[in-house]
Amino acid sequence: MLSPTIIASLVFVYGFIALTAYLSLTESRMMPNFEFAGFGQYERLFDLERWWVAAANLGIFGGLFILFCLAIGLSMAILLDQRIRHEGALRAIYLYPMALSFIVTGAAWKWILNPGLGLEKMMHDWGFTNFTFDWLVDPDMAIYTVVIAGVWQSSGFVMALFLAGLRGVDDSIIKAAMVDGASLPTIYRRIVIPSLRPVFFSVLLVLSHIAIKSFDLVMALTAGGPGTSSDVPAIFMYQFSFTRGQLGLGAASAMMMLATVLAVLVPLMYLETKGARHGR
Amino acid sequence: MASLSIRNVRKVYPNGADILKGIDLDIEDGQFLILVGGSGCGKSTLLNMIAGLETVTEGEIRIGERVVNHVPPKERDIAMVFQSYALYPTMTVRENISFGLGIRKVPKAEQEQIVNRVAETLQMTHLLDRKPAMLSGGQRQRVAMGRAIARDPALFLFDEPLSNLDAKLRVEMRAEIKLLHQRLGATIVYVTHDQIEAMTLGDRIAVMRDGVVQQFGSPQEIYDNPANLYVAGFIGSPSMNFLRGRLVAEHGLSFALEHGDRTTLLPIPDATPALRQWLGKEVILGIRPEHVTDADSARRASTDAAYHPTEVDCRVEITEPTGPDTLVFSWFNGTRMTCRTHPRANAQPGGNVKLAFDLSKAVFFDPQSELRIG
Amino acid sequence: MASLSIRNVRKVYPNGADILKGIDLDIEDGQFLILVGGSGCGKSTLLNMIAGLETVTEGEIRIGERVVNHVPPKERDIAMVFQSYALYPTMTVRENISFGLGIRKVPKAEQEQIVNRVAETLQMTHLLDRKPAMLSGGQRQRVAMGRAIARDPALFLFDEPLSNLDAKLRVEMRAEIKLLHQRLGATIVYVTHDQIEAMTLGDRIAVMRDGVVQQFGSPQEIYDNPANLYVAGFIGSPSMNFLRGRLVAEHGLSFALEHGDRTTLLPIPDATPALRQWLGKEVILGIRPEHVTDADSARRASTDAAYHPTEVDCRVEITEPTGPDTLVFSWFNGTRMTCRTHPRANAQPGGNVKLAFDLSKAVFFDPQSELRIG
Amino acid sequence: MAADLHLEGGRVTPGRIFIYTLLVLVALYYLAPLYVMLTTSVKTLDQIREGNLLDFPLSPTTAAWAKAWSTACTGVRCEGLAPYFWNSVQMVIPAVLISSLIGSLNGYVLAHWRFPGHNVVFTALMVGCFIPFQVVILPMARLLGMADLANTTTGLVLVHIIYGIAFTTLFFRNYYVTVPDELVNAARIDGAGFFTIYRRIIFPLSLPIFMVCFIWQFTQIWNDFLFGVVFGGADAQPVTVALNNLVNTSTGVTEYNVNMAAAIIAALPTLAIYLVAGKYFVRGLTAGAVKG
Amino acid sequence: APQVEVLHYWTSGGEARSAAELKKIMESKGVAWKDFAVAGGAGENAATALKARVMAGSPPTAAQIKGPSIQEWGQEGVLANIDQAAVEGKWDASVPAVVTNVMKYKGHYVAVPVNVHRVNWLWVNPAVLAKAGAKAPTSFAEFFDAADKIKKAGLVALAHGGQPWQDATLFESVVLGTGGAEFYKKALVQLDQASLTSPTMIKSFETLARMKTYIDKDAAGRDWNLATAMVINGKAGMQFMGDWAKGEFTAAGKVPGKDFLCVAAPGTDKAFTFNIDSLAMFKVKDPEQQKAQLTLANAVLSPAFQETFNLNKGSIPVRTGVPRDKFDSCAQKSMDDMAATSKTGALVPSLAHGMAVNTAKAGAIQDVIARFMNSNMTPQAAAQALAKAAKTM
Ligand SMILES: Nc1ncnc2c1ncn2[C@@H]1O[C@H](COP(=O)(O)OP(=O)(O)OP(=O)(O)O)[C@@H](O)[C@H]1O
Ligand SMILES: Nc1ncnc2c1ncn2[C@@H]1O[C@H](COP(=O)(O)OP(=O)(O)OP(=O)(O)O)[C@@H](O)[C@H]1O
Ligand SMILES: [Mg+2]
Ligand SMILES: [Mg+2]
Repeated sequence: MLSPTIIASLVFVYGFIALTAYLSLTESRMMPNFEFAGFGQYERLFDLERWWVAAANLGIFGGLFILFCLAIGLSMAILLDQRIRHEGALRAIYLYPMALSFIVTGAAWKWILNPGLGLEKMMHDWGFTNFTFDWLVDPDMAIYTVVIAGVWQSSGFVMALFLAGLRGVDDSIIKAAMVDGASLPTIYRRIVIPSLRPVFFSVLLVLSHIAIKSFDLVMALTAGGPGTSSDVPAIFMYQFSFTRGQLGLGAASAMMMLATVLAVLVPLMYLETKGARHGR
Repeated sequence: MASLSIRNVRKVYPNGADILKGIDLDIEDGQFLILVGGSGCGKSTLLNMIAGLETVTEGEIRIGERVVNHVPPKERDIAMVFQSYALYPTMTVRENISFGLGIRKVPKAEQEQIVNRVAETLQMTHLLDRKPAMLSGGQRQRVAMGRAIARDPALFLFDEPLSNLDAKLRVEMRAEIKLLHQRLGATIVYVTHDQIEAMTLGDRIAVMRDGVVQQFGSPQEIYDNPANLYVAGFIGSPSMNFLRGRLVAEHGLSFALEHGDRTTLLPIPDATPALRQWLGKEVILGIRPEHVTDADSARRASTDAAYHPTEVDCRVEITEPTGPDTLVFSWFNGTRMTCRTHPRANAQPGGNVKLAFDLSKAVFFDPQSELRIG
Repeated sequence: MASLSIRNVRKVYPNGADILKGIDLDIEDGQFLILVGGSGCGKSTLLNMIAGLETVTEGEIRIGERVVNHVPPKERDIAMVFQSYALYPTMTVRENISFGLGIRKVPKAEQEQIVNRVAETLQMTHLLDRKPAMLSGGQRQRVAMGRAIARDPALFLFDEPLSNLDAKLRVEMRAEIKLLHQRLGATIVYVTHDQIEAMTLGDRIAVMRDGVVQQFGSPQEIYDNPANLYVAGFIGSPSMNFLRGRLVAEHGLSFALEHGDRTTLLPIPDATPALRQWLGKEVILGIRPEHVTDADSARRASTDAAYHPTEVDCRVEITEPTGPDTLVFSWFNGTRMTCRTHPRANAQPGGNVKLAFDLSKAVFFDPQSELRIG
Repeated sequence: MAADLHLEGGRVTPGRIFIYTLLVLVALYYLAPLYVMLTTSVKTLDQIREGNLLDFPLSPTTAAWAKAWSTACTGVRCEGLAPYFWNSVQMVIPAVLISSLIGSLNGYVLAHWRFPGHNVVFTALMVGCFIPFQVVILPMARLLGMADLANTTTGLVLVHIIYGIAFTTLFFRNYYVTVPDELVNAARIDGAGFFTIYRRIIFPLSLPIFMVCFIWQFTQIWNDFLFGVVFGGADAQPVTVALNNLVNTSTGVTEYNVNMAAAIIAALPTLAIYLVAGKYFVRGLTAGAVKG
Repeated sequence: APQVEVLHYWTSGGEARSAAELKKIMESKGVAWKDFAVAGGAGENAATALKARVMAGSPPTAAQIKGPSIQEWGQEGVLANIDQAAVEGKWDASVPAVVTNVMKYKGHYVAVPVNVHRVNWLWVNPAVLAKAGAKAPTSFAEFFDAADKIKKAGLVALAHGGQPWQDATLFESVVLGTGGAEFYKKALVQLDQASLTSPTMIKSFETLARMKTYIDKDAAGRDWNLATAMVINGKAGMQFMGDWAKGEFTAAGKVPGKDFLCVAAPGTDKAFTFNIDSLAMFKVKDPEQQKAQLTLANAVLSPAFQETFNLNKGSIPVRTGVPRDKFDSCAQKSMDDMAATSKTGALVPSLAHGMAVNTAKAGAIQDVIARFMNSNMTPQAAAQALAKAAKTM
């Protein structure tokens, strides 16, 4: 028995993916046009420098975002796990950015990171005139400001996931390691963290989901700028599909995004299911 | 190897639960101490305190000559086997065993040698490269054991290490542990709530109840001369039978059992002077199933030609042929009795059987204090 | 109540695993069938198929007169007790017990009556308003049982219902189940991998291995006359001892055991004609621990004045005083033997003991086919 | 983990001081933007132009809040965020409830009524989580148009449900696999059918994971902009669209204090949910949602 | 009841007030107004919403669409013929042909113009210039001279916001100033390959490159009104921006001609880059709504609305016959220049505001300009890239 809602959501996902795949093979401009036209859109896409900038940015952003979220989330979880007083309050503080929409996050950080308004100006006002922090307006560094804001927003959630994972680790394993003579850092490094493997999987899933779909955040923070230096595929696709009347090209870029997802996700799922079978 | 001494140890958990109420236990170097007792009586708590995994509220724990109250676990030189195995799930069997060695900076080559030796002892050389998830319960148990014996600690702690095994494997592992103890001459503290394990493994048994040691002695001592009703009922499987009656002066001294208007007399041979003091008073008689047997076997087995056990006709409720013996559950004067008969006695549910009560092995308790008399 | 008949039942899981390879079992109305076998042999699979929780790949299952292969579980009129109790955690004990009744639209008043009756039977009236989380293991077990007996099904299925209990409670629950069976006259299929449960509870036992029934018969039959080496080794605790040797024509017929340059002869009383055929050939001798006992006890216990068991001196490795008996593990001609001696034999590890082999109860196996001879 | 790694208990050691310092510093990093938003929202425009980001408001005023809530223009209408806020509420409540409920049923099916290929379906759903929402806009619009649901709250709710199911199913499935099969089997033998088992056995067990799911879905749906703007039409626009209209001035003076107040107002419900239900979140996650 | 649903992105203060005026007029004529405002990114979100509405088969009555996009929507066959309103309102007589041409698809009116913005303005703070000892520039030479002086005075010479459309606004004024209206049309409207790679274009890029050096480093991502604010409060001297910037000045209480000056971008005083807002009318089925649609079209072009709307927005009326006395000096100059240039042919569509070429091409060109502004690209390479971008379909 297969629930109709599962079928429905599969149809609404895969049906629309199929449709997009087809549109990427047409010359659709403003509105869909169903005349088959071959792979021209892909050729055009690969010829566009902006696409490669966007793709590279996704690599940089995705990689660093996931890395920092993991590192910060895990460290915070471990620290919070040390029988901390007021843990509840701290946890709420780390978690609340998750509640904000990316639009709000982007607006707040845009202001803080703006050299003329925020942090840099503040430091100058305080007398540290040599202080510069102008990544937001530096075409080479702008994408890293997206990382900062993204990490700020999502690392608390990652912390919650890891904390939940840590709370689920079997007590007696840790006791066994203590009796075996391991120190606290060794226990975490050799025993606890390796057993969080399924949590890592869930976290990776959620984070890569956020990274690949990151649209609002970049839009609100840098709008892809300066120039197109912090462009990401989601913005690229949105603009070409809807503002620039190049729906076919947008569809082609969407297909490339999906291909990337599959390329990352399928090996991950395979490793995880295999690991689940033999590892635990 | 080292002796272990526990002096007036108390444990109050932070939430105020007063779990251990002054425990005193002493064992010598190389002895095998068993902690038994009902669920929640504080066995694991005591073990964890010895291991350094719980703080000591009051009192003193000594391993060898050293007071270890404030020594962290890793410096106590102990090895522990946990009830739930507590194998490191992400490591192979080999890594599980060598983890503690690596941390103690044992050279690689030596580690390997030790792992191989341990694996051979426990017959699991072929399992060394598997992860715990790929092992059966018994195999996991052996790995947990291997992890402990790979090191050469002053003290081994076992927390119900066999409770998750099926009966067959349990018997095998029991023998293995016993052998280990003999071979290594190790000092061992072993928690269990299985009386058979308690009886067969230990040099010394401490029977605990609600954070208090009820009796501390050798297995045979505890089996034959339980200090009180609780210990008597707890040790031995099936449990000892208890009968409430009065001591009367017939056939020397007899135990008189009244049921409705009938009275059954069970003469007591070799009554101690302490027991004689209770003449006329109510006492509780404790008698083990193997001392209530079919009359025929009793006669054959009797060593003392002079003494003839009392024989009584009882109604059989259920029989349990276990193979070598048949357990018979029957009603005797309003009390359910468990008896151990020879299969050839052929008791049938619903039928009757003539049971012989061998009171030379019986014990008596004060119904008020529940302490043993004599 | 209903009979159960399983005809050539096979189970192949969707992943291609061929788990049951043609099972044939028949029990009559009111019989108690035990399924035993090692872990993974397919016991739960078979039980689930009877319950309708797994499809039947091939063959036929009949409950009473009805073929139930395609009948959904709720229409099979069965009750099942799961190994892990499977109590509904959000419901009270009362609701747990009445859940199945409610679904079957039993009127409220009647439900209440049934719940009360069941609770009384299982002595848990005071627990009715608790949730499962507030119960001890044994109490949960009783609730699971209560849920099953509240209904009046054609068939009870038990999947290792006692495996999570400690030894003491297990003995009690065993008696409870036996009593239940006698009182209700219910047809029961009971899975276990505990041979003691198998021996003590069942009318009929099916010993399974790798999806094949090895032997199907009464407990005594299986204990005394195991069909093959596997059954012989599996049933009985501690396990039967196996010795490999040759049949020679001395003292009538004897089993000759060679070890190094020594030969020990064990004369066989009442050898069957089938066994005589094997004269001069190699066979495997199976003898249970209770038939290898200290010489003194053996003499006392012997019923047959004419037959004198062979006595042999053996070195004691470990002893396990279980109370009524002492198990002795010793080396005999290169094989480890388990023997059951009387405590007074007082065997000591490292010392020697004179063991008597009672070959009248021994069985012999073909070393190739592993089938019993005779 | 619950193991007591710190037998020293509450004693103050250099290590613990270090940990607390670190935790507090990080907390400040997390709080900084909120501080900036809050203080800015109660400053006057002049102080914002002249002053420093971290300055404390000189003469705090709630004027900006009042304006953002009830008089700011978001187009021709100058009724502030209030009407859109209620649009969002009307949208988010049914969408969260229904998508969670469906996710719960699906998770139950995937975890306990395994049909051939259930793993494939599950994987497909996971991949489905990754579909960029931009690609579904046009086809979805066409379908909603055909169903006569375009530009209605109902249509918007529907879209959120459809694209929420993948994640809710994931959460519930991972939770329900920790519920033993035997519980379901016991109920089947007791005579219960598919829905009875769900209603009487599974559903009562699901509170922790429902909390996780509610929080996640509420955040996602409340904060969504894209679906809101394209499927909301003129009448059903959620608060995020209004916020965007307010903040994204193409001409005219930017009133930062009003913008910040509006941003906080738009985020209030989710913030409240995290503060109130945050502890259930971690608890629910611990109960099984993250076990892959 | 008759009603119009209007999708637009006039959401901020002045604009919204102007749109509210239209709403009032409609309501006075018994037509309900359903407001569908979607702000953000120069109408990006509005375009998306519009497409979804068209896809769903329920387009709004009117939507804010401009320039060549009207033709693209016309090709999709979803726009309504509103010739009837044009006849009633005598549009052909009162609206310049340059404008009406854009509003027609295949010879029929499908859209109604709302206003005209002049884009090639340079906004100057005279106080800053005076302090630096410079005067308002009329040529690039003067511009750079003034800029140098301002820079020396420690202020920002050119206030700018580094967003692609602002970059393009700057660029188109530079091209217009460098090559004149004819070249502008050839290069940026007809996208003539030769012109795009010509020395004139390279020179334009060189000029642009030089301008970059007068922009402060924080310009990236800055909203245009913040740049204007810099001019207003004397932190910067000049800004290239369309006439909507005037609203910022007046809102700050500044008076044109005294506190700030509006001069044509250097070298462009004989030319006029226009940006026309318009409402395209979508096909609706209900006859009552069709009537409402026509009412809306005429209301937009009514002198009364034209006056209030443009006064508010800083732009100028799109039709003749609107009293000009309430308009300020900048607007009046704008009106004069528009009348003059429409005769000389120097009235050219703005590239940066989607009036010159279709959205795909405009987008591609904008990308090139943005890249040039934010990297060390050489003018030659930029011209080549521009030519390539112009080939986008
Ligand atoms: N951290 C704790 N805080 C408060 N009470 C505790 C704590 N840990 C255990 N207890 C309580 O202490 C008592 C003894 O627990 P312990 O684990 O020592 O029992 P045990 O004898 O090992 O029982 P079992 O045979 O069931 O393992 C129990 O009642 C338990 O509830
Ligand atoms: N759904 C399934 N698909 C494939 N193989 C299965 C499935 N369920 C069980 N098996 C396999 O079938 C075999 C028999 O399983 P079953 O649960 O019947 O064993 P069992 O005899 O009950 O063992 P135990 O005593 O450990 O409970 C095992 O090897 C198991 O791995
Ligand atoms: Mg314990
Ligand atoms: Mg099983």
